Amino acid sequence: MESNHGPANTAPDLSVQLGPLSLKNPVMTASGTFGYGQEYEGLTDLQRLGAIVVKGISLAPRPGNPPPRLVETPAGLINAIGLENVGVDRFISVKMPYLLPLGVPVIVNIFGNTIEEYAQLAARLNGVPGIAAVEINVSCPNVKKGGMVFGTDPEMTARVVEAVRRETTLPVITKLTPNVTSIAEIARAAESAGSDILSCINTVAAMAVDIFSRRPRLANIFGGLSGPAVKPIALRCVYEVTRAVKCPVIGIGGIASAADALEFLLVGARAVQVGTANFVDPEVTGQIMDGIERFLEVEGLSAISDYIGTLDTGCLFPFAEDACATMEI
Amino acid sequence: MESNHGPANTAPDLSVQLGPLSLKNPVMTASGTFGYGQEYEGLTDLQRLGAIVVKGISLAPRPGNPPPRLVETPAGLINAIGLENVGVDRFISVKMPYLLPLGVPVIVNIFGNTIEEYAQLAARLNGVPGIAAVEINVSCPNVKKGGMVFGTDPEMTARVVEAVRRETTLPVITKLTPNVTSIAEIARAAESAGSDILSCINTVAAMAVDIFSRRPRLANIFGGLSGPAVKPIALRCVYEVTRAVKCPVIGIGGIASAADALEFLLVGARAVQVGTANFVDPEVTGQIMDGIERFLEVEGLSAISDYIGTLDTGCLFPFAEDACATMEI
Amino acid sequence: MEKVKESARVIFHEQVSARIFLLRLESPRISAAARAGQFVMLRVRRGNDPLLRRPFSFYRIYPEQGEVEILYQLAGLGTLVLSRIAPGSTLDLIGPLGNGFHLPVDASIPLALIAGGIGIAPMCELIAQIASLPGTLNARLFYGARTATELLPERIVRDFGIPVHFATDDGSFGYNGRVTKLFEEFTRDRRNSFQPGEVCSCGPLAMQYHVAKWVIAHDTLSQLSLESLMACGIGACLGCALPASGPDSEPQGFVHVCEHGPIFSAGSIKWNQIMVQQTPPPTYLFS
Amino acid sequence: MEKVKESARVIFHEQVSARIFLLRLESPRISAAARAGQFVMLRVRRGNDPLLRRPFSFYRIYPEQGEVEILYQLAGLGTLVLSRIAPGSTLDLIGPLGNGFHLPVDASIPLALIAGGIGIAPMCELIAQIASLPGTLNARLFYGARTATELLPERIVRDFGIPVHFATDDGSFGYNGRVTKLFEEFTRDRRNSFQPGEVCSCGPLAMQYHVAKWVIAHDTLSQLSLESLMACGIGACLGCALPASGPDSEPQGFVHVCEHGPIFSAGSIKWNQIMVQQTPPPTYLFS
Ligand SMILES: Cc1cc2nc3c(=O)[nH]c(=O)nc-3n(C[C@H](O)[C@H](O)[C@H](O)COP(=O)(O)OP(=O)(O)OC[C@H]3O[C@@H](n4cnc5c(N)ncnc54)[C@H](O)[C@@H]3O)c2cc1C
Ligand SMILES: Cc1cc2nc3c(=O)[nH]c(=O)nc-3n(C[C@H](O)[C@H](O)[C@H](O)COP(=O)(O)OP(=O)(O)OC[C@H]3O[C@@H](n4cnc5c(N)ncnc54)[C@H](O)[C@@H]3O)c2cc1C
Ligand SMILES: Cc1cc2nc3c(=O)[nH]c(=O)nc-3n(C[C@H](O)[C@H](O)[C@H](O)COP(=O)(O)O)c2cc1C
Ligand SMILES: Cc1cc2nc3c(=O)[nH]c(=O)nc-3n(C[C@H](O)[C@H](O)[C@H](O)COP(=O)(O)O)c2cc1C
Ligand code: FES
Ligand code: FES
Repeated sequence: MESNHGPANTAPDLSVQLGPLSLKNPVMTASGTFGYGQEYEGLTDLQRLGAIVVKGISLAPRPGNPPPRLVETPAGLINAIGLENVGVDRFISVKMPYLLPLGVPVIVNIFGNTIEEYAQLAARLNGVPGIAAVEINVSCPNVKKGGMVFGTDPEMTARVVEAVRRETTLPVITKLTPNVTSIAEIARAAESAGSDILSCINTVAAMAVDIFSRRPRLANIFGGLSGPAVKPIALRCVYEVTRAVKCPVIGIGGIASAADALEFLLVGARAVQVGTANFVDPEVTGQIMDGIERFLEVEGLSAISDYIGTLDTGCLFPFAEDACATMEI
Repeated sequence: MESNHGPANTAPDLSVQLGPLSLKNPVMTASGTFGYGQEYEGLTDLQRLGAIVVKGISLAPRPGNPPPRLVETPAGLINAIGLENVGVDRFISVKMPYLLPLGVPVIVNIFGNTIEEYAQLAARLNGVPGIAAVEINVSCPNVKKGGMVFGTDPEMTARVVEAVRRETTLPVITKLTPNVTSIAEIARAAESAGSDILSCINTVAAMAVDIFSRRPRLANIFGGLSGPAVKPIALRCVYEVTRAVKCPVIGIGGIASAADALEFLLVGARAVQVGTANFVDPEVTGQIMDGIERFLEVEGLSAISDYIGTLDTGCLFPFAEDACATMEI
Repeated sequence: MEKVKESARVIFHEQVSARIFLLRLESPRISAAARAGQFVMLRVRRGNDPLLRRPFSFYRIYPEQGEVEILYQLAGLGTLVLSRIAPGSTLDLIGPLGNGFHLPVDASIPLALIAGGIGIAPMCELIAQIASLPGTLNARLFYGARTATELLPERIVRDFGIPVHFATDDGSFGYNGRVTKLFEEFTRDRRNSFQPGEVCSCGPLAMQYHVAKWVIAHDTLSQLSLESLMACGIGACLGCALPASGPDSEPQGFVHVCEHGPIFSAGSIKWNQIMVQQTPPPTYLFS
Repeated sequence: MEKVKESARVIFHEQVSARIFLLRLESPRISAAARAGQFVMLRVRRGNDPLLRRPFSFYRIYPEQGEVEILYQLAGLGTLVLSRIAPGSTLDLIGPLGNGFHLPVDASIPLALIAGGIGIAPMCELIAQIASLPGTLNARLFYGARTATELLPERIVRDFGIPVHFATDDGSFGYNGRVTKLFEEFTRDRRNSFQPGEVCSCGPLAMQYHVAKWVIAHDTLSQLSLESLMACGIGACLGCALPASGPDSEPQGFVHVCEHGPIFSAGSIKWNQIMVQQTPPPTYLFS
């Protein structure tokens, strides 16, 4: 179908600015769902991506949880990968050489079990060519605080962010967990501690069991729910966070189409990450970019930035200003 | 298909005991999804139900939120009904006369905006014939605490429960919200305050927007997500709660089949409530009872109580005790 | 009569225009009790995608044959899935639901029927029932859509057996403009000598609003079939509310379309309190 | 070669036994590159129900015709939905994926093929490829299932062109007992003079464990096609892990079935660290 609005021959401007981070378009891949990029070679146009967020990286390699690690649920996926990864050194020596020549901003998702680990990771990644930002995964247990998850406490979140902030000149993204009473409170703590950008959501704490064997379906018992099932939760989180902070926000959770991505942008996210949907269709990110372009053309907008955050929450009574409207009984 | 286990002619025993509350089977309807019972007349066998939990009741009638009040999502439903109800007086005078002759335990879900309102409701319902228990919906804003939701704070939850406990001799159920950092903490607070039973989960805070009109899809902006999409979250909550308290727990969230119900029972819930699935198929509760019966027969169990809470979370390595198992490299 | 759940066999299923389908179902219990203007909640398929049932009016009711017909337009996932159901399959229905139209005592009162888009669906049965009343039929149908391809084929509409006035927003067929405008102009024109004693209408809320204005201004009896998003269709979820002065017994701010409606008099709805309802997304996108 | 995403037309689709279906797909790019033992990730339909793709091995590969065949057994929602796809439709595939079987240099080495249940699927192509190698074919198929109705029809299996030994757990067809037991007894019996130089097997983990024990005890080459739940099939989600001594380059505790497998040597898997895997629910329930 042809577009019939907007100046001919001028594709809409999809570029977005997230504080210190400039992206050619707002569509990235979400950590843990896109490996280190190379896995998708031949299946999707890597170079078109706004950014690639790689699998969460720790100081030392981690084997991850024993299997089973996955459960499919209605419109969702529970995973308990256990943050298996090659460790920061092999990431830099083995994975970055593939990513660097692509010319796509690489965002490195990092995690640790102590504040020091986060800090050392940030220091190690600082200055590595091709890395555009670090994304702090705070959904990890703090071994020094009885395994309490960093991101469920504003104070601990702030301490992690500060530690990373001190060690890097790269833009710092803090990735928030939805498993909290007030995500706005954690968001404010992360922003105050120096996070340039916030991203949300990580997966929702979940579980599945097998009624026949009477056992959990995941060796780890608990896992994180992702996919279309969580989109309404993610959208609510992004709404709350964008209204709680001034810094830019990246929307994540259940995005599988241009319409989904546009919902997050409408609510106020400046960019989005696509996770589980990559498994379903590796070409989904390209389709989302195409769809956003088409949407802007049809809506007569020349830039995605004109659409971001334009949600109208004022009350709208279409039939109120009229003669008939006075006929209340 | 015929069952081929268990003593012939003896149907399995589905009765369950939840502290002071005895039910002939563990399958109830969830508040707000079954009206006041009569709406389902002719569509399902009301008298078979373990209990009917009626729409949330307040002291005065409430008109509810302006529409739109519903959004369908992938495997889910967001509602923002705004607790529209006829008020406790008309409930007793108009709705109970229909429910009483059914002979099914009626559980009255109650809510208020102050602790006093909860207390008055409990007092008003105490002694009304046919009422088997009250279920406290703590997912309501406390107008005296700046609209903070009672159920997100252990202290406020405890105060509501105590107030209700003081005013009634009926079994008290506290219905927990999943929108908290630690549902176990709230559960312990409710139990300590005198709740006989806990039920969880209420809906998950969610949102939906329309990218074309650029407006929220719900007049209330926010709503609560229910249906199969939330089942993995609900199951995790029930797991946490059953391990945090001693009192019996009712599982709620996304139950749409006997297998779903059995998952909650396996994890440790002593009974379940079925919500959104009633809309999809009004006969679902009967199908769940049939399915549970069949399951028990095939598994060779004579009573559902023998299955409840039998989840085995110990590690199980099927190939570990064997010669081959030593061949690790 | 009581609502029932019934498993209905698809007798035939045909595409009557680009986006409109006609579905005939064997449904003895529901057809025996159904009235014009009532509806069914139909489950388009098992599973979670989509999760909820969808409401559809009766296009025709054949109590003797134990059959009903539904006329529907592709709107989204539910109707798309429905459109692929083959004859011989069964579909799960709950019905008949809602209040339905009240028939006039006599066919000869001047009756205006106004339909917008797929709002034509309940009109056919209504016309058939009125035609069988005593008196000479004096009804006119005003039928509009956005564009010609969204109208039912003319031959089908002519078969309804009453005079039909077509309108399209883009002028591609019949009157060029809104159907309510056509209706206003037609009744205003003395030469047509058509002063409706009652108006029955079905269509999008924006259309119904103009119908309501007209009938209130002209102090005319009205039966408006209104839409709302529905989860249960049976009064249990309270999701399908519209601001209104309720029936006397329910002195609340809202009526429930599935239970108190879908047919309402224009004056019972508080139009000024209606908030924006979702409209189907433009069809050009994300197909 | 590189994996690709391809939209494949269904050429034919037939039910070959109570729960087993044969699906032939036009898939020129994938068939051109596919090897025996590799698999595709197939999307059974658009939408969220089910959400994920499903892995299926190649039953036959016809590179000249640009076609592949998949043999699958009804297990749950995904395969049920798949079983209703009509010829002429298209299905979305990603493949070829995984490592595939390594062919022996010569057809004449004594080769034991062991298949449990739908684990028969990749065997047919493997046999066909081995048959075309130099040397006289000296392979035997040991093929078991829970019960006779879960076996492929005998005429199809006989067409594979090698001696076949059937086993069923309930004795309803062939040997009465586990296929691995049949295999052990057969090889132990000197009169059969069959000492496999290599074992290739595909089936449930519990069967594979017994195969692994045998080949390790007998110091025999082995290629086991293993299963795991998969979300991506391409090494991106890390969901399909099995405890193992990884390839040298990945000194970790787990291998990924989709990437490093699905074919593994028995000795590379740490069997004692495998935790209970889900098995399909009994079919008698909740149909
Ligand atoms: C009492 C009643 C009778 C109806 N009778 C008919 C009929 O006879 N024939 C017919 O074609 N349609 C009828 N409808 C409308 C029909 O129910 C919707 O078109 C259908 O539910 C859309 O389902 P979907 O899954 O295809 O679209 P969805 O994907 O659910 O929705 C597509 C778009 O349509 C909008 N929409 C969905 N449901 C409704 C609704 N109930 N009212 C208004 N907009 C809606 C959504 O907001 C969305 O933008 C009736 C509705 C009601 C309430
Ligand atoms: C590399 C590989 C190749 C395969 N090749 C074939 C083939 O050629 N033919 C064939 O019929 N099947 C094959 N399978 C298995 C097939 O993928 C599953 O049967 C299918 O995914 C089940 O989907 P479903 O939606 O029907 O069942 P679901 O509803 O997803 O599952 C039903 C039951 O099966 C179990 N299950 C689901 N997926 C798997 C799995 N991957 N392994 C073990 N158990 C599982 C579930 O735990 C559940 O209990 C293969 C699997 C792998 C990993
Ligand atoms: C298999 C899998 C692995 C993941 N691994 C990580 C990870 O390493 N670090 C992280 O911050 N998030 C991880 N996530 C969370 C995703 O990045 C994303 O926040 C979440 O899945 C929600 O988005 P989605 O619904 O689009 O998948 C993982 C998700 C999945 C499904
Ligand atoms: C339309 C609707 C109305 C509801 N109203 C109430 C209510 O009044 N009080 C309450 O405690 N829970 C209410 N709930 C929550 C349900 O009782 C239940 O906790 C939740 O929907 C999760 O269960 P489900 O997934 O089976 O629907 C409502 C849910 C829905 C969908
Ligand atoms: S649709 Fe549920 S009350 Fe009307
Ligand atoms: S299935 Fe995703 S890594 Fe193997």
